Amino acid sequence: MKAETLLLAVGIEAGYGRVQVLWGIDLAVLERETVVLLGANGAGKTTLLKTLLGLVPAWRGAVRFLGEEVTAWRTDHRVRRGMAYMSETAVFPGMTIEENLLIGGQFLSGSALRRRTGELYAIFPALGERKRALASSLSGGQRKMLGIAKALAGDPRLLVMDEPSAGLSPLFVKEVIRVLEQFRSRGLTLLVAEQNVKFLELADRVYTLEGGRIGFAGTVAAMHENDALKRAYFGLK
Amino acid sequence: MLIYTLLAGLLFGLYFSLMGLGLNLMFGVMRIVNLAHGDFLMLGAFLAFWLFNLFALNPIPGVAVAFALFLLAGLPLYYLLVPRLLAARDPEMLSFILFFGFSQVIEAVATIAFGTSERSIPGGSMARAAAAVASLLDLAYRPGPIAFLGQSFPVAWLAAGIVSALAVLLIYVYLYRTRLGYLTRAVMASREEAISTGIDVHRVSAIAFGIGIALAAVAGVFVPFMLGSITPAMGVDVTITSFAVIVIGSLGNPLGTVLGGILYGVSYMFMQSYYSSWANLLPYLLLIAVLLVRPSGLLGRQVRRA
Amino acid sequence: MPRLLRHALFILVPLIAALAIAPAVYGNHLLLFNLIVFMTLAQGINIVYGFTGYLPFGYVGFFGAGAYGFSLAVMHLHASPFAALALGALAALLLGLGLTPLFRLSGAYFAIASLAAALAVLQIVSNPALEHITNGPYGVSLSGVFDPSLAYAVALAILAGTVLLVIWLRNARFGLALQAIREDAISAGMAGINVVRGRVIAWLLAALIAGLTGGVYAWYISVFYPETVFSGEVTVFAIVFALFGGTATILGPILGVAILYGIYNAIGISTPQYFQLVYGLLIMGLVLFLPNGLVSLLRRRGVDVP
Amino acid sequence: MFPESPLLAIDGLVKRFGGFRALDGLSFYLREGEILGVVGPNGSGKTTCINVISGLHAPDGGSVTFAGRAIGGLKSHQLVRLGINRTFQVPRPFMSLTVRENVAVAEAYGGKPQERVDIGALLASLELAPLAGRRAEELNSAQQKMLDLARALATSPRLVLIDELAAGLNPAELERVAARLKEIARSGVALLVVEHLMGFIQEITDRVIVLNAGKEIFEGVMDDAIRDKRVVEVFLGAEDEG
Amino acid sequence: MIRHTLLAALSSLALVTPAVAAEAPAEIKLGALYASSGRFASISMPVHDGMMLWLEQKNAEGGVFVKVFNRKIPLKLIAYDDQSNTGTAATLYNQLITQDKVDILIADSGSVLTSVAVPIARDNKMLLIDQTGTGATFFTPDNPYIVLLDDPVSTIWPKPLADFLTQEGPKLGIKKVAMIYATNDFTGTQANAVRKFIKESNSGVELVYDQGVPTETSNYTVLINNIRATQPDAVIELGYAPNDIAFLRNLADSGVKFNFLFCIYPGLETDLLAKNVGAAGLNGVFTYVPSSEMSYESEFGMNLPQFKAAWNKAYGHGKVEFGFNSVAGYTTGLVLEKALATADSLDQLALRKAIFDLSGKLKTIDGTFELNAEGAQIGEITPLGQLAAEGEQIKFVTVWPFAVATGKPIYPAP
Repeated sequence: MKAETLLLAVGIEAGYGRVQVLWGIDLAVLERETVVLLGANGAGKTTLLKTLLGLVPAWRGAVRFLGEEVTAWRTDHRVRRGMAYMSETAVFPGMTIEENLLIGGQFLSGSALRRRTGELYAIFPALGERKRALASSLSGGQRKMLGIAKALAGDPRLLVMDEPSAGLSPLFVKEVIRVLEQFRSRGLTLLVAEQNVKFLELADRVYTLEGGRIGFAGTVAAMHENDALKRAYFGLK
Repeated sequence: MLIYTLLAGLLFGLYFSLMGLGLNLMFGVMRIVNLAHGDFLMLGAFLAFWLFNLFALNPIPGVAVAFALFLLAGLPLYYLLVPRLLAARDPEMLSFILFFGFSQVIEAVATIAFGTSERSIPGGSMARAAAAVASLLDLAYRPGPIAFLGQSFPVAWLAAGIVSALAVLLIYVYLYRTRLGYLTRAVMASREEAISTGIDVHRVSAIAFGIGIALAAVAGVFVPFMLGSITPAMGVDVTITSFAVIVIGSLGNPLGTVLGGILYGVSYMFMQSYYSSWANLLPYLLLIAVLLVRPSGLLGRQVRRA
Repeated sequence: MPRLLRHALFILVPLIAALAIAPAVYGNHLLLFNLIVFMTLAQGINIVYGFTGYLPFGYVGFFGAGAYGFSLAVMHLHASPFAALALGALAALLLGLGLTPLFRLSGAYFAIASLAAALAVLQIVSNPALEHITNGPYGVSLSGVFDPSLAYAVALAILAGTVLLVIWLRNARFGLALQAIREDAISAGMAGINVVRGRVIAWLLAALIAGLTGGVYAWYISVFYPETVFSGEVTVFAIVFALFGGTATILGPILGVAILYGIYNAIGISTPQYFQLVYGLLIMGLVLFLPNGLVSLLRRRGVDVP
Repeated sequence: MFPESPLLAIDGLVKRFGGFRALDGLSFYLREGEILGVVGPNGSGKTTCINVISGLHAPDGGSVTFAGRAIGGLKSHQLVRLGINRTFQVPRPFMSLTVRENVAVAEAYGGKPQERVDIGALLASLELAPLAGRRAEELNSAQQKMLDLARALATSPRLVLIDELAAGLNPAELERVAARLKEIARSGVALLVVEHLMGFIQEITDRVIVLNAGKEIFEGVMDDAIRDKRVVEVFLGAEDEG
Repeated sequence: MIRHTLLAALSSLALVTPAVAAEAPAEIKLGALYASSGRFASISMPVHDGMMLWLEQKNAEGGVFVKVFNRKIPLKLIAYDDQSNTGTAATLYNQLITQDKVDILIADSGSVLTSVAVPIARDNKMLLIDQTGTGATFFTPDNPYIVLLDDPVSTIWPKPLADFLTQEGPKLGIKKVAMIYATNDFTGTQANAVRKFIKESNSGVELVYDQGVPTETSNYTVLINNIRATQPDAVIELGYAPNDIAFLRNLADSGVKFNFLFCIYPGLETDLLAKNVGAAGLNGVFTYVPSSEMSYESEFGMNLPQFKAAWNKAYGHGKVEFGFNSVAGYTTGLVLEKALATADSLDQLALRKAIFDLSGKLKTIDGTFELNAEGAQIGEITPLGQLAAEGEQIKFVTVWPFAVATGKPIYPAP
């Protein structure tokens, strides 16, 4: 079975104001695949993800999703089509757990949304127990879990995540990876931007981002052979 | 006198809440300051006036018409003005100027269309509506002031109070019990995160904008009964009062408006009773005091400081 | 030639010379006087908003304080106009000092609070309880010191001083420090700038300018009501003029007043019935299409505007 | 534990945000001309520590002593004049001012009257000279970081707190920055460097401290830190670094 | 100035040789301000339109007769809109004087918009034709450049009211009087006058409630309740039209009844008030009897029915109210017309003299025109009347002074 290309970005250039951040990025995510985008702070990970989602306009290049050119689409249209995005903040702190999920699943019909939140509460029992609690009352790790649940509430085809490990203790990083593994095994397609190399455990393929350009693209094993990891991540030595 | 003043403050305070409610919703969702708020209220008042004079439509059903019409008018208006404003460097400040200009335009157009004389709707119309409602509910009521906790108040106050309370309740239900309301609150909480989540922020904001001016129009329907008469120039005073109300409550938190309105109403009525010539000074002092002690208003959550 | 001297020579000198000659050429001296008043006030706004980022929507409070300070000194102390002017400036400075706690607020909160403060001062000044001091709502009549030609000259001197101050700010390190505060107060602290002191000084300078202008306005006009010198439109005009030209520049507010005030008067005289409409539309157009002012048009073409 | 009269001495520092103790009895010291690395997982209190020392937050407990003087609770501009400065993780230049103006205003207000800084030379040393006339908002983030550093150095500091300067730089740039920082330290300025890039830290520091949950859990050289059991435990994310 | 001197010179020649009349100007330029928007629009527009009515009528007849030139000369009105803004108004007054070089300067209505014109006119040695700016401070012995044409100066305005209360009141059982007034020049001065008149009368009448409220006050319900608590025999409410509308509506809505209630605008703007308050709400209210209701023996210009008919023909659209203010504006025209017909020169002081000469002699639709030495109006006083509603019709019954009374006061009011 040949996997379908879910997301394809070609020759992306983008930036803020007059400052260019991305310089000709090519990137593909196949169906049911987990792709990790590895790079240091400031390498342009967030900008790339935001460009893919339409939060930052692409100066040049094209983004295709599910066979359609979406470069000029608004973010909400892309999300409605099946792209979900988990930002670093991930949740609305002033709103309850349940409300966060309802917002995440805004494009589902009432019954589908109820079914979906039910499923998510089953997967995240800690959230199910405190539906009415404000997200701001959750610990950092739980908040990330809620972020994941919120992003998945709309039953997306592709989940794009910006540094799920940010601000988490190693124990919770492990937990996040475990949860993602679980969704991955159910067929979710993932694109994760990370600094934390632990996430390589999840990866089918890796891209490294260095100064707004793709440094390496390939499997984890190939990357280790290639020394790309050290170049991208450790800087010196 | 004390009890009467207190009760009057409470009842009128509810109406003040309605005055500020839409303005606060707009600020909460868009972080823009609608200095034309009072002018929308004035337009709502004129609408009620014409409905009454041309179609003999009682102000109470007029509330629904005003709400619907202004909601519909608000949507295109949003797309005309706000997205461009939000793209500027300092939208919060520039909104002051933009909507000041807009208020001038509205007042000018209203003046050309309606002239400058005071207008109002006969006070009896409200009493008749109340009598009709009372007979539906099998209550004994004959047109005239209504007795309330041993004090007698104009029936319009009660009507305005009830409509205000209903409006607040509906806004609460909208924000906390409907999907669109969740999305609206999401935008209020963080515009950035809302966009990232895939919320059509402009659609949500446009609806909030529409509701904001529709609420102003609803408050406008009661102007002839609560504020005497309607003139095209009345907007400025109303805008300033609304600001005092929502800042005292909490800027950006629509439900804080209720607290602000009642506090404003009660303190205003007390000033009127005991130091009447100073009555207009108090709101400003109250506003400044509240801002200095709790910059985010009495019900505000996060503290904003430079 | 140092920049400061160049600016003084090529901006200040021609401006003052033109306005000094103008009365001989053009008979409507009050229009010219108002032009000077608004140029001065727009520069005052420029100092607070352009250089520190705070938009005082109640700027007229200082103007009114200056006007009343002047008038009270004349009425009660029988002061000479110059002494009265100093007292007017002092009144504005004291008000400014009293309002410094408002700097704890930011954005819309500051703008609204400063507006409330100005309105509060108006309410106090115009209260009949203070009739024996301020003459309350009955207004002020200063026919004894009436001397429009001298007042015109003094207003021109105040404008010259103000423009010189802005030229200095534009070229001296203190102006740079204020802009640094506006851009990022935290970084400004890390640049060794005393943020609180910087803001307060700019605020007091702006208050002083408005106070002097208010004083000389009272002198020139000599008969006025409280609403005249506390009119919110004074603030709006000054802000709109400054924004229209472009803030944080020397030339922007001058151009803004010269052009917009010119247009306003032309409309006011030619098609007065549409004045308010055109005035409102112009303001809206400014915010939507030229939020950074005229000078941004030149800047975009790479011209460095002083 | 503390040496004789260190430049900076932190003792039992506490900083609370609501119920959360971002710093929970932190103690360490820094000598003149020393480069101290501060590492730790996200949320361990590194940036809070810098914010407290640089006067952005007032401490809730403990003491901060700089050159023998208690400085807890002083305002930023006062600390700058005493000789403390910093960079920001997300650079915060004055966006609408030019590069030169950014540095000049810091030199004018934060500098010492008796030792004027040569702004041209400073900009040149941080590779900003060709950009001197540009507005800061036109710079890319690496350049803005250098501008942040230039702004700090323009005040002739004795101590600079550096919050993630290296992130986002390419290897060649990193090497130049490392060399530049060492040079600065050699001139007698103490540097406190918070950094995620372990290689970079190892390259430039004499000594590191490791933070976890607002407390110091290790002090020593980087090579030992990597072998320390407790460090490895809290720092699992770094275990693969090899 | 040169122009005026020249005119004066010319006009003195005219006395000698009527042939010079050929050199008469093509038109007489009148400069006026009005407020089409803002706070004072509803007072200003009727006055302005009333004057316009006169002007158009005269021009239709070929102009006004000017004695100096011994012929009719068309009128040209240059009118600017100050939008109720005093700053704008000041500039525009100057514009009229210095740029348009008008022959006659007419102030906008109301004290606030008139106030800024006072020093400007004086400075430019232009006679300010003050229509309804009744502020007492305008009229000082050292300023000859102002005359008030159409309303009594505010310090004497409430005299009939005070006289009635202090002379007739005790007989009717009125002892305790409550007064509430809006704190602005117009009503504040009247309140001060009432207070002074009552105090000086030694009639046993006392003020049991005497409070000012901000002019922006739009709801009086609580105040009405407080006034009622003092159990007054008579209540005086002084405010602008919006204040009176709010007060009367609140009174009706509260179901409170005062035995004697005086308000200003039910008399001055009866139609406007009736529209807003309803005829029943005005029944029994005491008020000033304005010129628009008095049917004065008009010896010059239209009489009241004629004027009302002309008004309805010209302004039937209802955007501007017929009433006291419209009569005031028309009266401005009449006084000017008469003055031009008698003035020996178009010089400003000559014009002033001509107007002063009319004092006590000119009887118009607005009553007897009479000035004091400072140019303040003291003739066109407004008697005290009581309104009687018969269905939708509202009738005035003048009750004081007796000389002009048409009926007896009904106390307690129905």
